[in-house]
Amino acid sequence: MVDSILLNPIYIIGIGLGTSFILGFFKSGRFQAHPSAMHSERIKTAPWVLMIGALTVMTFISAEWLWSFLFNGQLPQQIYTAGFEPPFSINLLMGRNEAFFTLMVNLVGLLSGLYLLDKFKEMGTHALSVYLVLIMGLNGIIMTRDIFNLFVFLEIASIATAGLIVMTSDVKALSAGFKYMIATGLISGFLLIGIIFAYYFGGSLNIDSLAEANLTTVQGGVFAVFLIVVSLLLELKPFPANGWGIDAYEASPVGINAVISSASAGATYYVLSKVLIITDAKWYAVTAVVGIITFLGSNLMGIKQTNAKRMLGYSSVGQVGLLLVILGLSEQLGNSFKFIIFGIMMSHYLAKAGLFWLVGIVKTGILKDWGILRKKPVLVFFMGTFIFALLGLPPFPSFFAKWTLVLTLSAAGLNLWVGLILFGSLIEAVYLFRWFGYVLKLDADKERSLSTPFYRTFPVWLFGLLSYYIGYVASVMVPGGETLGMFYLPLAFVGFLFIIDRYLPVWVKNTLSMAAMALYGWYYMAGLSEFRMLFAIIFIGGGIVTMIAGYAKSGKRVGFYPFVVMMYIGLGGLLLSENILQFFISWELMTLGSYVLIIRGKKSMPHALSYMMFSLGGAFLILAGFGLAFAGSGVSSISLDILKNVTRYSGLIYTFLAIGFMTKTAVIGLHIWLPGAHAEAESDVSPMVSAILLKAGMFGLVVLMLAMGSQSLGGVSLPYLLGWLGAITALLGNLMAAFQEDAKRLLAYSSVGQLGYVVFAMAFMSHLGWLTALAFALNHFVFKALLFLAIGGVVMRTKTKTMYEMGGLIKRMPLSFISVLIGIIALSGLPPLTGFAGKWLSYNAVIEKGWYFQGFLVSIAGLVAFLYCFRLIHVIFLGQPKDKFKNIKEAPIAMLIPQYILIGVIMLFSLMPNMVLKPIGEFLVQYFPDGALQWDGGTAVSSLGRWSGVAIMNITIGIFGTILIWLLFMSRKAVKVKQFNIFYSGEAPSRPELTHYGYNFFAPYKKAVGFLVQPLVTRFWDGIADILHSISDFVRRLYNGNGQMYAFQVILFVVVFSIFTIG
Amino acid sequence: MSLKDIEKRTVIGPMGEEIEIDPLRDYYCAATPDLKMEQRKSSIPIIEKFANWARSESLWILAFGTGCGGIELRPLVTPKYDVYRFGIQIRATPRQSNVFIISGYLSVKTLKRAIRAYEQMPSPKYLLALGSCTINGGMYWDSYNTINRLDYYLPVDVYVAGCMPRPESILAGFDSLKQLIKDGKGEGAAKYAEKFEWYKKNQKQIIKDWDMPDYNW
Amino acid sequence: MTFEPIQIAWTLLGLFIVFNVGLLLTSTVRKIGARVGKRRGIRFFQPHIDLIKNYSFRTNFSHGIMFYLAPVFRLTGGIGIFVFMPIIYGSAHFSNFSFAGDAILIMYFIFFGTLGMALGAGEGAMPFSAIGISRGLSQVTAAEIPLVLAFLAVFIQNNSFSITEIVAAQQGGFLNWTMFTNPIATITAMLAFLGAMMRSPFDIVLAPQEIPVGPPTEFHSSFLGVLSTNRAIFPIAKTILYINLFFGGATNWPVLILKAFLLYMWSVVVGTVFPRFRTEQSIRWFMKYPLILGILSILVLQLG
Amino acid sequence: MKELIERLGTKFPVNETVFQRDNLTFITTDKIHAIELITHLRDYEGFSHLVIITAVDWIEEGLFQLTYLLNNPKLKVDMGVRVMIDRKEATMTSSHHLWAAVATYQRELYEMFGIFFPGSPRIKEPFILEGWDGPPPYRRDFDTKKYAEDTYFPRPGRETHDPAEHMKEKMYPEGS
Repeated sequence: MVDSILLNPIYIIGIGLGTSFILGFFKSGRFQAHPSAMHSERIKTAPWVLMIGALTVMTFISAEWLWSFLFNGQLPQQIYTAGFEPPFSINLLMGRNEAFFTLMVNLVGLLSGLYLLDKFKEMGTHALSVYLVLIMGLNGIIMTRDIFNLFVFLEIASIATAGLIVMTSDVKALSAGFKYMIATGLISGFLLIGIIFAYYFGGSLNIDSLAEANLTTVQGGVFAVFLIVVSLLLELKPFPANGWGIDAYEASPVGINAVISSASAGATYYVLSKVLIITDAKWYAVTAVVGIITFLGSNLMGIKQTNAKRMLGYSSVGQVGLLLVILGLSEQLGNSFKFIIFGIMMSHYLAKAGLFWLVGIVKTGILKDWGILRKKPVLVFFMGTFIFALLGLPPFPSFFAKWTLVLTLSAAGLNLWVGLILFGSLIEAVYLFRWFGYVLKLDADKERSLSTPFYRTFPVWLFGLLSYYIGYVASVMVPGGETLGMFYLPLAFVGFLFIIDRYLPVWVKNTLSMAAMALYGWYYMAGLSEFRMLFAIIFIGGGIVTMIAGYAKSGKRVGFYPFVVMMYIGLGGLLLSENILQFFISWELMTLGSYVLIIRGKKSMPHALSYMMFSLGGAFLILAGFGLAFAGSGVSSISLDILKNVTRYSGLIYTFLAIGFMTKTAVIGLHIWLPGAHAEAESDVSPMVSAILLKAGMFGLVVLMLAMGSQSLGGVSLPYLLGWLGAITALLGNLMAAFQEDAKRLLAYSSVGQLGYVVFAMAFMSHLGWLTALAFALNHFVFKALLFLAIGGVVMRTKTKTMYEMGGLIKRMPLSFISVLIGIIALSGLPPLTGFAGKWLSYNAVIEKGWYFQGFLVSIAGLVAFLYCFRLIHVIFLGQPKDKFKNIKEAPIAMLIPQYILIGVIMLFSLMPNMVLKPIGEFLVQYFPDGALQWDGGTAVSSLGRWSGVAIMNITIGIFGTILIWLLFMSRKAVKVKQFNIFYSGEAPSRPELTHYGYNFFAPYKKAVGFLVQPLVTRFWDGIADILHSISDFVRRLYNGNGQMYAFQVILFVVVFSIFTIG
Repeated sequence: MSLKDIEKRTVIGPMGEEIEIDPLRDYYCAATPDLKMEQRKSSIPIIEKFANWARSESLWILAFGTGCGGIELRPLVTPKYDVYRFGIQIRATPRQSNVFIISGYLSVKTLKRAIRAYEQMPSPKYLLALGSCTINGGMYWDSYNTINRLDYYLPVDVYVAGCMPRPESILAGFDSLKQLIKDGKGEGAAKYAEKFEWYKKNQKQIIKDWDMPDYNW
Repeated sequence: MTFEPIQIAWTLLGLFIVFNVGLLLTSTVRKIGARVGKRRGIRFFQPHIDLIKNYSFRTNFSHGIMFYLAPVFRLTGGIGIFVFMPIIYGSAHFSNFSFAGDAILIMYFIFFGTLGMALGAGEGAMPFSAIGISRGLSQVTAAEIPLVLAFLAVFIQNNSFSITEIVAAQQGGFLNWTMFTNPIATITAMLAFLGAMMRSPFDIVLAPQEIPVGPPTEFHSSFLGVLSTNRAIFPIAKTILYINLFFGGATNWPVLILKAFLLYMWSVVVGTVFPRFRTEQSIRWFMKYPLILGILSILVLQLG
Repeated sequence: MKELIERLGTKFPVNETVFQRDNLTFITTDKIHAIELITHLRDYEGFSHLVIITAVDWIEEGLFQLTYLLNNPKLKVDMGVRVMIDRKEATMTSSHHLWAAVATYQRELYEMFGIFFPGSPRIKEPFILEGWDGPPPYRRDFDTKKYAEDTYFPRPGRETHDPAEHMKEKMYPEGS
């Protein structure tokens, strides 16, 4: 028999109690007389070793049990102490869930015990025994099947917790502990009365017997159930009656609050789930409502926090709220309930413990001082891990849990819940990412050092790595998880890059990454067809070309390459994905990678945050859309094809997905993240995020529109709306670009406008429209990468992005000038270069479709593009060279090579547009058979007109060459003059700075049409952020730190709760 | 513009390096007029003759009035005199003009600007000096700040005497200028290049704060 | 249509005619302006002489490579729109290279020269040139706004971009001209036409004396010569586009020249009557009546 | 006007009064009180506008006469405040704080007469004469004819006539 070797779970309780009893003999006072510090040190350590031993054994027992449940088919076992039947004995149950939860409690207890080594030395042996009792109590809470025993264990746990808080010997902790005692005392009171009533009406104290007694059907039984449920809910610190709990988080030492957050919350939660079986469906619903209020409220509160512990406290409470929601909806979730709980619980458990431990390592609660963590990049890595895990980003378990949650809820028709949960998650992301941004960007106090003894970092390491492993486990368990194999190898490479990241110079990593991407493209992408192949060329081909610029960097560039590769894996994954799970994981991977890339820029902290917020918001909308599609298609499949078969909610799905994708293409209204993010990024990151990443949104739209065609919402055709939106985006984006003083911001706004063209053209849903969109997209990719690289090179040399500070750089950087010149000609769509293809096609499409006014707006946008194009090249490269740039060098060769590759591409496209457009047209025919373009050799013939790129190029070159030769002949003896040899009305200029016309270049234009570019959208989003903050600020007044107030809140909660439940 | 602006200075570059700036060397072309270039003629006489005819029939005046004569030029474009019919037009930039009219007395301060403007014109260029002031100082002959003889500083092709000359005289002056050009004698610019050092010596003698390169391209 | 080498010769002949007509038109227009002021004005062949003189300067200097390329870009733009446009309707010889593109090509080719000129003026490093460019680009883009609408209206009306087809549709009596079939679009286009001709009230770009002569201030001798060559070809070429789109095209040279002259006179008449706009005033003006008319012209087509 | 002069007389030393016209009066005061007097006129008597500051070289007396011409736009009257300063030590208190234009006048006076105004902005920058290195040209001991002859390459053979004599000779030869 296998189970014979299993240790009886009662030993967990026994060892806990026994050891803490023994610990009582170690009187700390007895050893203080010893003069030898060494000696006293060793003796002080002895009780700690004893406790760790006890915890290890307890952990081992749980682990052993869990092992046999999982792999040996062990059956749950009831344990009765002292030979009595319940209610007279302590009645324990060791089942799979119990084993799991006790393992969680004991493991975090053990690791926190390790972690707290020096804290315990300070607090003395009493603390050790109290700590052990706490862990023991939590184990008891989990295992007991007896409602009275439950009360006892709860009491033990709360008193032990309060004791530990008080022992910290600081005034704040003392008051926090006291408040904690008052509140838990009150709650225990309610629980006790509830138990008495339950026993009276149900005749048993055993939970299972009570469940059979159907208490809710008995008049008084309802009251019993009410009291039990409300008190257990209160134990979980529901919003807003949780001030006492938050204070406890803030005041207790970091190891302890890791236990409170991870273990206590888990245990109490488990109890609630255990006890709820004595109730009926109504109570589940109530639990869900309390949960969602807690989730939203606590996360809202988190926004305003400046202290890490308190903020994490709110986050913990919020997470528990989410668990309550899931528990409350367990009926509707059916089979996937356990998986969801597992995922969310594990993420919360690992991440929260890990984050609390990090707080202890950093030794400050003030969020803005966290830059110091950068001294240990590994810890930053784990912090990122925990934050991503907490927020449910892949590859962490909560991602898969949330994914399943949303799909299942949608399938059950609970769309409001989906919305609220996603909204709450978004709010949570606000403060967690803000915090992470502080860590990555804010200046650290150089004086302070970061001490990281092994016993403190080990738990962090362990939990960090566990997060990944459990993520893997969850990914296997999730429906469709078997299709995730395509991510393993690439992500393994990312992991490899992380490992070598700190040791290799940048050129090795750059080469490795490029080779890996080439392999990735060759191995995975070779078989793709049509759209996917086209985007594969942009994503992977473009990615490799822009990465050549990476050779210009020196040093190690720690933390860059893993994320670049991750972003490209995400992008590639989008193309490879066949089901919505793969698609969504790819989307999130791409977002994650690009977030880290963007935040690397010098001043990009706020911009990266807003990027992340919009991306996550968009991702959540996509998730919601997928959920609806999953529900609306009628077939329980996660294949991407469900989009084609949607029967219900099709307008809503279309809207959600379209808006989600358009956060990436930065359509007007959702564009405010883009300029900052693109402009402040590093010089080789800007082309990646601008020229390549934006196309991901376009690819999303391609998938959506091909699958769903045209949909309408409320009688309005959605593509029609998109068309207007795209046109307005194009115009306003370009107008805003024309008024920028910062070169990279100008380019970023130009991207907004250019993607507006794309959205506009796609909205046509016609052959020509899509051909236009693809021509625009290809063109935008090439010239925007070219321009960002060229300007990046200039910025690298001049150390400024403000255009009017430059000037006359053509003399010093002629090669960059040529790049920019070609780039802007392609951008503005002048024949004979490739940009004209898109313009010509768009006119055809406009006339064919009859969207004259939208087409007109887009034409105007094209005219405005001239303004900023010229400004870009003039103010930087022409005009007067400045004193301080007299000896400036040409951009590094590594930056120039990709530029010239791209110029080659532009020239090739321009000479032979049919080479690219013809095949695209051919595969577009299967989707849009009507109105295809005819090709007559190199001449495109539409029903409206004709365009021969080859002929135009040749004729233009012919004329150009002839005139140039003539002029060169006529002025063959020209004297080369310098910058001040200009006619200045008989005067001579005094300084180049005063002779360069660059600032506010289009002043008259701004005077006339500037009213169009008032930052209304920015104000709108700022307004929303303000509202969130002020709500948060208002709610914060509930938490005034007054113990009586907190007790009153608890009672008020009970009263309100009673009104709503038993009325 | 003053002497201060052509002093050498040191600025800090973007990489934190120090950069020496010598405005005269760095910002101005150091070349002086090349006599060969100024006298460049087509090897085929008929073409040169044709070119001279075109030059004489297309006289573009630089719109730069010095002294009191500036206002006296205005009647030329009125219906009564209408110089346009003789191929004479007015341009606002020396780059596109080939006739410079010194219309009256020249103070030293204006002389500096006149030299700059004259040198900025492409050759062949012609200089028409108006009024007694440009010939011998006229009524300002003993002024502390006006020059006496223009031809010491710039090569004059045609003098039109008078104080001020009537528009008819100016038209007559244009006629003689045209004749000069047609005869291939409108070579003021070549003369300037030939006796460049002498001109510069005279100019520098009276312009005490010489704050420009020797030749303003 | 296929390309034959002899085509080049015919195109060059057409170019030569247009070049001379352009120069003569310039002098004629100035002469008419002078007559309004009771002067005799310049001689008819004065632009020719000026051009020869500009090419026969002896000294040149250059500010850099873009300084060379600017006039080249400019003239390429001018000649380009000429060679891509059919000149004489129904003539095999004077259809130029119109097989390569259509009206959209012409619309965009117009900017080719503008951009090049702006770049060269920028290289000249003269701040006043840059001010002129800033004004010019702002104003030209504003003037194009009604123009795009008017052109769109014509394209919609004919359901074609092909200039030849648009001209063909206007044959058979002057009542078939777009001018009569779509008067609102024609009015819009003619208002926009004013903005592109660099004449008063839209000549603040050059603003003689204020910013010496605007963008071309630094250009001289043969550089200016190339620019003046363009100044002769470009307005005529552009006028031909208008003739083709709105005024029934032309079936022979005299008709073409007459129509070009009349169109040219339109901007002259307005220019002699109205004073100069400031840049933002002209932008606002273009965004008022011409824009409303333009929208109206398309609405009429859409509803009718 | 007279009352005004009397009023001023009670507060400042007013040495000499010339009633030029109904609306133009000159008063003379000393160097020490001049700026005070002008400030008083500006702030209390409504002479809010400075018309000009000019100087006269009284070489025989060894004095410069500075005239501050003020205008009262309400009463439409002008008042010139004259200050006599020593020619050898030609320094005057600056009054650039009273009107913005004063600094420019003072620059001109420094350039042309060599009268120095300590503290006046840009006082030593050239005003009209760029690169002038001779004595201040408006001082009467500066011989402008000699200077011009030395400097400006006079054309030989130029005949000069006294206009009055010349006209008499030419027009009325019999009268001589």
